[in-house]
Amino acid sequence: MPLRLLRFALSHKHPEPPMFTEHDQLGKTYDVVIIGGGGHGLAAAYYLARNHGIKNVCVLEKNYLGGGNTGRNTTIVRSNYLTPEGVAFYDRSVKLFQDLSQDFDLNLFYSTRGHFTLAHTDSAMRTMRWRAEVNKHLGVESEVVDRDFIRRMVPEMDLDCSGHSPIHGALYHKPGAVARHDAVAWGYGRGADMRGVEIFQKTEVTRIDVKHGKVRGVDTSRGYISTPKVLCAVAGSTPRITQMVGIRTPIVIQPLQACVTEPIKPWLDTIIVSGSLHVYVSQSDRGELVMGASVDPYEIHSTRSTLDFTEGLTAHMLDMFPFLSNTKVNRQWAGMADMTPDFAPIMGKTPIEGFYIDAGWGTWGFKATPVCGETMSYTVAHDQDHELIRTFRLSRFKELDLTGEKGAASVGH
Amino acid sequence: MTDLSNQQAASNAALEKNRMARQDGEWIDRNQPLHFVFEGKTYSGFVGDTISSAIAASGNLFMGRSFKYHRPRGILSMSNHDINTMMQDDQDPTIRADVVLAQNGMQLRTVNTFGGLKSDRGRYMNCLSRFLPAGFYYKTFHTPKWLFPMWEKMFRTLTGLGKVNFETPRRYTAKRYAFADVLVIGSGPSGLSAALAAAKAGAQVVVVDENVRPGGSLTYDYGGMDESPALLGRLLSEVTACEKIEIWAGTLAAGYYSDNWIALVDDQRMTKMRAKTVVVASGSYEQPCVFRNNDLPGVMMASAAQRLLRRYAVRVGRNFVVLTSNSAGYRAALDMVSGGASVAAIVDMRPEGELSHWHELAAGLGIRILAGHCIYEAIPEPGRYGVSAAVVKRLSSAGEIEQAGGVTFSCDAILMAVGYAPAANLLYQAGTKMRYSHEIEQFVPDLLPESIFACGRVNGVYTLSSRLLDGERAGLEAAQKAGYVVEQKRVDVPAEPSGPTHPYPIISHPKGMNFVDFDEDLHLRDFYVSVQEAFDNIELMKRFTTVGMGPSQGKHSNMNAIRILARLKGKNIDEIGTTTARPFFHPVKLSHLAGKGFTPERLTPMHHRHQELGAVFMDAGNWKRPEYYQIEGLSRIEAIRQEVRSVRTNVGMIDVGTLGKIEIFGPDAVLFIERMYTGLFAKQAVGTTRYALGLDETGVVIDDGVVGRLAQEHFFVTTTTTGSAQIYREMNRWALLWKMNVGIVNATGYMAAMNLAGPKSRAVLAPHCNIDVSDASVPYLALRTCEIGGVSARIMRVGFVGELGYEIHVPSEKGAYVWDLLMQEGQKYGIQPFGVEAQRILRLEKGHIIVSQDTDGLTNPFDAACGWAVKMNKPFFIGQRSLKIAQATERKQVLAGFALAENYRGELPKESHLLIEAGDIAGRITSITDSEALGRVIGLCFVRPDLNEIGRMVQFRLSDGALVPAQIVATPFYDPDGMRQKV
Amino acid sequence: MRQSPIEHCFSQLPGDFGQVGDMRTFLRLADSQAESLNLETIGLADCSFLERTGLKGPLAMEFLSSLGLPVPQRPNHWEPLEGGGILMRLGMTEFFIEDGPSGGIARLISEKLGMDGIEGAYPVRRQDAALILCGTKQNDFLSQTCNVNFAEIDEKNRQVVMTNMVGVSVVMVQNKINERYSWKIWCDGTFGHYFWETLFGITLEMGGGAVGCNRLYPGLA
Amino acid sequence: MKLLTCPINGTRPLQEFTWGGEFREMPDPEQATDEEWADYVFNRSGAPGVKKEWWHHTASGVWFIAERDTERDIVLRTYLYTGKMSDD
Repeated sequence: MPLRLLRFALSHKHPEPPMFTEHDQLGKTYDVVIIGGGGHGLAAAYYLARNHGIKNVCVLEKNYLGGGNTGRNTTIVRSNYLTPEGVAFYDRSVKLFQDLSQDFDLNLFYSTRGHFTLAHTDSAMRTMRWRAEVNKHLGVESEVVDRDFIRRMVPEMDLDCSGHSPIHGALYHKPGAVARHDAVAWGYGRGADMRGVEIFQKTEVTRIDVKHGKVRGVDTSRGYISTPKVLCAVAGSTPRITQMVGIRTPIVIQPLQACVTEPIKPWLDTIIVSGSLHVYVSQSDRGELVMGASVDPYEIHSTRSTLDFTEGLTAHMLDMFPFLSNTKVNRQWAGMADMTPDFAPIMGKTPIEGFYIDAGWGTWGFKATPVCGETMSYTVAHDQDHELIRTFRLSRFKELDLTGEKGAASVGH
Repeated sequence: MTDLSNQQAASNAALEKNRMARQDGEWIDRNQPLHFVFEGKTYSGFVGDTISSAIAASGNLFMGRSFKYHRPRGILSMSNHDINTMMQDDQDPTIRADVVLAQNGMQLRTVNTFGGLKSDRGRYMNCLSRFLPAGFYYKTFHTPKWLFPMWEKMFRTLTGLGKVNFETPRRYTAKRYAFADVLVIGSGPSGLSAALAAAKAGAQVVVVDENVRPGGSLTYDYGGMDESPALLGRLLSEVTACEKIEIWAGTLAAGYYSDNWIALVDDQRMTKMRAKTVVVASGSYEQPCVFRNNDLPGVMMASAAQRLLRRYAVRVGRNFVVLTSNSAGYRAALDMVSGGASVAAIVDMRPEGELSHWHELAAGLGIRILAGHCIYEAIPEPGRYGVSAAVVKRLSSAGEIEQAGGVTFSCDAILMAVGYAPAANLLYQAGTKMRYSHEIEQFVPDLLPESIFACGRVNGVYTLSSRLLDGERAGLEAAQKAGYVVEQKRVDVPAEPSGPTHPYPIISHPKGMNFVDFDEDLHLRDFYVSVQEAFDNIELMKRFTTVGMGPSQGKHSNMNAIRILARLKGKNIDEIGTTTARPFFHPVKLSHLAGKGFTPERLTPMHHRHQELGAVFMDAGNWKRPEYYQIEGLSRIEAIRQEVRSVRTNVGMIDVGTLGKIEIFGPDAVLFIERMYTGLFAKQAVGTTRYALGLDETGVVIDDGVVGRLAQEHFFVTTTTTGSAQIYREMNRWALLWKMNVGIVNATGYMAAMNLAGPKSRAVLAPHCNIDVSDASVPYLALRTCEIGGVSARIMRVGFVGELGYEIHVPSEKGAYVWDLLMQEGQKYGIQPFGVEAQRILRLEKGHIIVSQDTDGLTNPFDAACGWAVKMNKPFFIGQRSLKIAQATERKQVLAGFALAENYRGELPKESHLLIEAGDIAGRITSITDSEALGRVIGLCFVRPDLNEIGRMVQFRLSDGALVPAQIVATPFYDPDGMRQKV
Repeated sequence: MRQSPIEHCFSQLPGDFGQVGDMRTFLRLADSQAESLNLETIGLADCSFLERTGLKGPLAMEFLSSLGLPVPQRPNHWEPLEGGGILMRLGMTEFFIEDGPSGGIARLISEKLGMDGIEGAYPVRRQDAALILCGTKQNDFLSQTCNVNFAEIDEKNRQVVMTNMVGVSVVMVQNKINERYSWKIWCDGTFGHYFWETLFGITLEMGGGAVGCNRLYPGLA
Repeated sequence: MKLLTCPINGTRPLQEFTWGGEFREMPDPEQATDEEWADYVFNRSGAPGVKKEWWHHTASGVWFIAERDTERDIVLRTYLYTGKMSDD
């Protein structure tokens, strides 16, 4: 029995302090205003205070902490991307993640499970090898494995996928992990709060005050704040905010849905992704199978659920795991994914002085939470793009210099 | 089973301790006894029994253990939220015993015990409960870091419910679509009344109910009298007489989706119902009262005991205490008495008690009634498997417990009747705005979407006569909305005098164990912890405590959680709000959602020929293509090499029918093609073909093929196999946008195609073709229409594989005929069919790219060394303007040919192996093959432009890290001047 | 020498093939009682042997009128042709013609249009798999395979439905064939194998099965 | 939105359609600056609101325009594309 629990139990009154302070009033002026109280916004606040000593910061959250995509994703953390820039960026994130529970003194249930990306065609195998080779080059553990390896690791899976699209092999990424998504936001929130950052929930930004190309402040549902710097970290709401400052981006919002089964005794200890079958699945410590697919095929700014999604997903799940026929789907939900044309984020400075963007997180935002906080806080503090994010700059589109993550898109997705 | 023993079994089952004599309206068939095993013990019941009712009939109420503390648990609702009595068998890991029908021969176990129900080793968790408050796991187990995996392993042993059996077979179900004018969800009094009203107005109505029989509360809430069954009988006979109404019992409305799509799930399958309008008459869930030990087996909702009594003739106790705040509690007490039990007390939490005639009826039976009291705690029987008494204390006028005094009533069951929460999940999913009504202490619909209607309890209407009226009103409105003319008869539904629901049925106790959420084992203190730690809005509280996240999705816990939070924050309930209700209403099997899982597959007309020839197939998009043809005694690679050899030396034939084939007609055809592709076509002569490279608007290569000109205003275009559908679709859009006078015909499925290639191909073709196929008559890159064996055909002299060859297109229905003809003729020359793999080698030897293998999602034509195919000085083509921008920037990589040393005998590098220069990534292999024709390993690679010099030495790195030297060489590798194809 | 796109689907079925026109066609099940039952409950037949063609273009309608053919005035409707054929209008400017067993109109149109078409009317050389669905359980069958509310389609209205069935794009019309209301369903022949196998499997589950063409077009061969 | 009304084929479930993205007017490639061109190629009106967008009915090959509120996910009207989009 860990000591912490003992202390908790034996104390007469519950000793835990509140995770976050509730502030009654908005301040009049802050050095930095962060829009969005999800993982990214809170992480940026945390690192601004911790790494850069900038503490006169507020985080404005329209709804509640971690209530957007932070609390809706399927919690996968990995760094087996395709481009050197992407791999380096996400690898930094994985490294930060690995120590985060200790940093926060909060158990994030960061659980290294191993991550399989299945290849059902030879062209997918080529992509997997490409990723593996780039990953290895950069010191990230990834390898192409054959059917026998997969069979040993996941003996339950039907490698022929009911005959529809037999698995040729997979990219195996040993550091692939899952973590408690809510706790990541709470940990960053608590850490930021402890360092003086003010967090306001149920506070919506209604206008951004820009004059002569410079940010001067923001109007909110609770009044005006003057500030020279605004960081926009709002994922699915990005186009609403960028519209306020007149910046056009390629971001299109498409829902990403997910669902869970009723809890069953844990048997699946790894993370399985199949691009061809549009399935990703892991099993939580509660025993729920957490499943997702690809984004919905059209733009929509809401988090409605569709039946098409569960029908398609379950059919493919049963192709892989026929024995789940009698297992039951308990709940489905959706998040709004901010998709970009090259499957990479848009980060850094913008044409508006003092307006910084952390967006284009599509379906891969959760895993980048720590590194986004770190690099965006640097970018805001120094008014200079952090070197890890230069490849993700907004101007890459007008320069026709898209990121190479799109490279894999033409093959086997 | 013989009749005699059947009778005996029936009488045995009837003799169960808590089974009563046959009664009207019961749902069991006493002529059909059954037996099943639960936790090693055999139970008897009847067809129609649920698992829980049959077990309860034996007198056993202890049926499971809780999720976290492994406390003994029993029946709670009998209405599909009894997660604590969830069971498993070897096929189904999560069986809800309260509603799943018992079947003869079932072998059931609990889901959450270690070593059986009674001797569960997990029961010691109960002693640790004070160490395990809400969110405890966030605060520990993470230091030291290296120990966490061990802790996690332990959690993963403890958690989860049933165990899935990996031998469970895949079940394919026959999903279907259905349509209705009005879908009524719920067949209680308001639902049936709505259905009748809508049908009378002319609408086609489907009524669904998750219970196996219709009737809702009329099937169990008798109040000791027979009005309910009589009313139900009347309603059902009217419904049966009405041919516009179908009742689908045993059918769950599992989820609402936009445009009135409702997932209806029954035992066999899912029906996707599209209704013009929906009447939600889904009723309500009875809610528990939170008091210490409210989770003991024997403490249950009053409605659960009534269901057991009326539907299954099971009396769950002999001596009841009824805790209530409404008349339903009195009715339940009367029902128990009419079932032969005694009621020790009715504990009424309202200061004034019950003011209606139900009070007189109960008092008249001599039942002790304590108004202004509550149950402070339930006392377990020795062994804790049941209840032995209820400790009752007085409530002050402010609703506080008066600690002094109190009465203890011994009893073997406690019924809770303290109110309801609306079963509004589907209303929420449909986008209904709900508001909290302080009059009836319940959320009620405030603003309904325009084709959704609500009636009955879910609408806050509880008085039986009003429910009928409310149903009629909703039914008429729904029919009208669905387009039926309704005579303007306004139905007035009287306002409810007061609601049955207690505003705060929560009794604190210093020793806790007063459960709010039975799925998740959350007691009152957990909510205090949550608020203290600032998880003090409903969504954060849900995530921190996990309230409502269990399998029953908060049906019995969300409302109390909201009440607790409101009180702790000093807010009213409207300010707290609710969490989002999402599908599914109850969990749905994967097999039901998946159905048959249709996966369309395309075959070329020659598919069966390939099968006969021993083809091994591969997937290409949704097509099946021969990868190669198996030859006895040869390995895969040997067989492929033989196919290659045959093309290079004799003749081979490949089925290329999967290529996209598009015909473009009309006055603007040539202009259109000029705009679609990068090359020049304006001056293309009739009867010729040209290479076609297609880009997207960003200038990235997306497709290639051949443009053939059949007539001045008639072109024939081929595309890649996987690109064809999209290219055809986009062509149509561009034609619209550009307002072009063209006719675009997708001939992909209409045309079979084969490529006859090799030095002897002409000899094979000539005898069957009605035109001269000599080089003079059909030169390289020519296109001709002709007849082959009497079949009208198009032939193109194209050189993808680098030999004399003819790509032959014929109508699909005649593809196999022409294939046979040429194969037969080819016998004389040793013809071999060849597959995709051989073609890949052949084209690579020629240095031809395959779009998407030798290009990726960012490759423009300059990167792909296809600049020669791009005419930048044309007026316009898709991607041109972007290429102009790209042209100004530095190339990051270009495609180049490479070759390994002729004597290289080491491990062959693979596609995607990296090109390493001075320790950096400087490219990668896109295609590679060990070419027999060239006697060395050749391939294409992306390479950094500064390394792209003919003759330059580079290095590829194998997976194991070894470096393989290679040289950048010119392409084509084979027959660089193309002499072999121009003969 | 024409081959039905789904000829191979019948190779395991006991019954007779025969030459109809120039296509080998499945004529009858060996078990004629079973075939009758299929016909009554839920039956599926291959009638790909019928001659068919199509055309599209801004002047396609004029062209058909000039041949004296009855041209549907509304998009997605059809008109009967002499000899049991059918002329369908697909959308605004595309037409699909299928002859009855004794037609000749499809061939005539093909010949008139030639390979390259004429001004404003271009040939669409259709090579569909053509199926007939019959029996009393048609609606049940359709509800399992297709998401269109067929109750809203009046058979007298001569509507053409273009939709998706078990994942495949189809053209459908309801028509009286040999005195019984049946659905004719066309799909791209390259999907034919999958399409037939999937639908056939469902007819089996529903207590029906294959029907030979002879039952629908008596006296074929 | 689960149903969409094709101007030719009538109201059908969404699975029968393919989304073709926002309707965009191509600027004159000769006149447009690099930046204007890149804006056309990549940028979208991403904020919620009523948008004109392309939809394609797979079974019949019909392209049409839908005006859709992307926040409420409600289609206001659908029609065939006939040319000028900017003045209606």
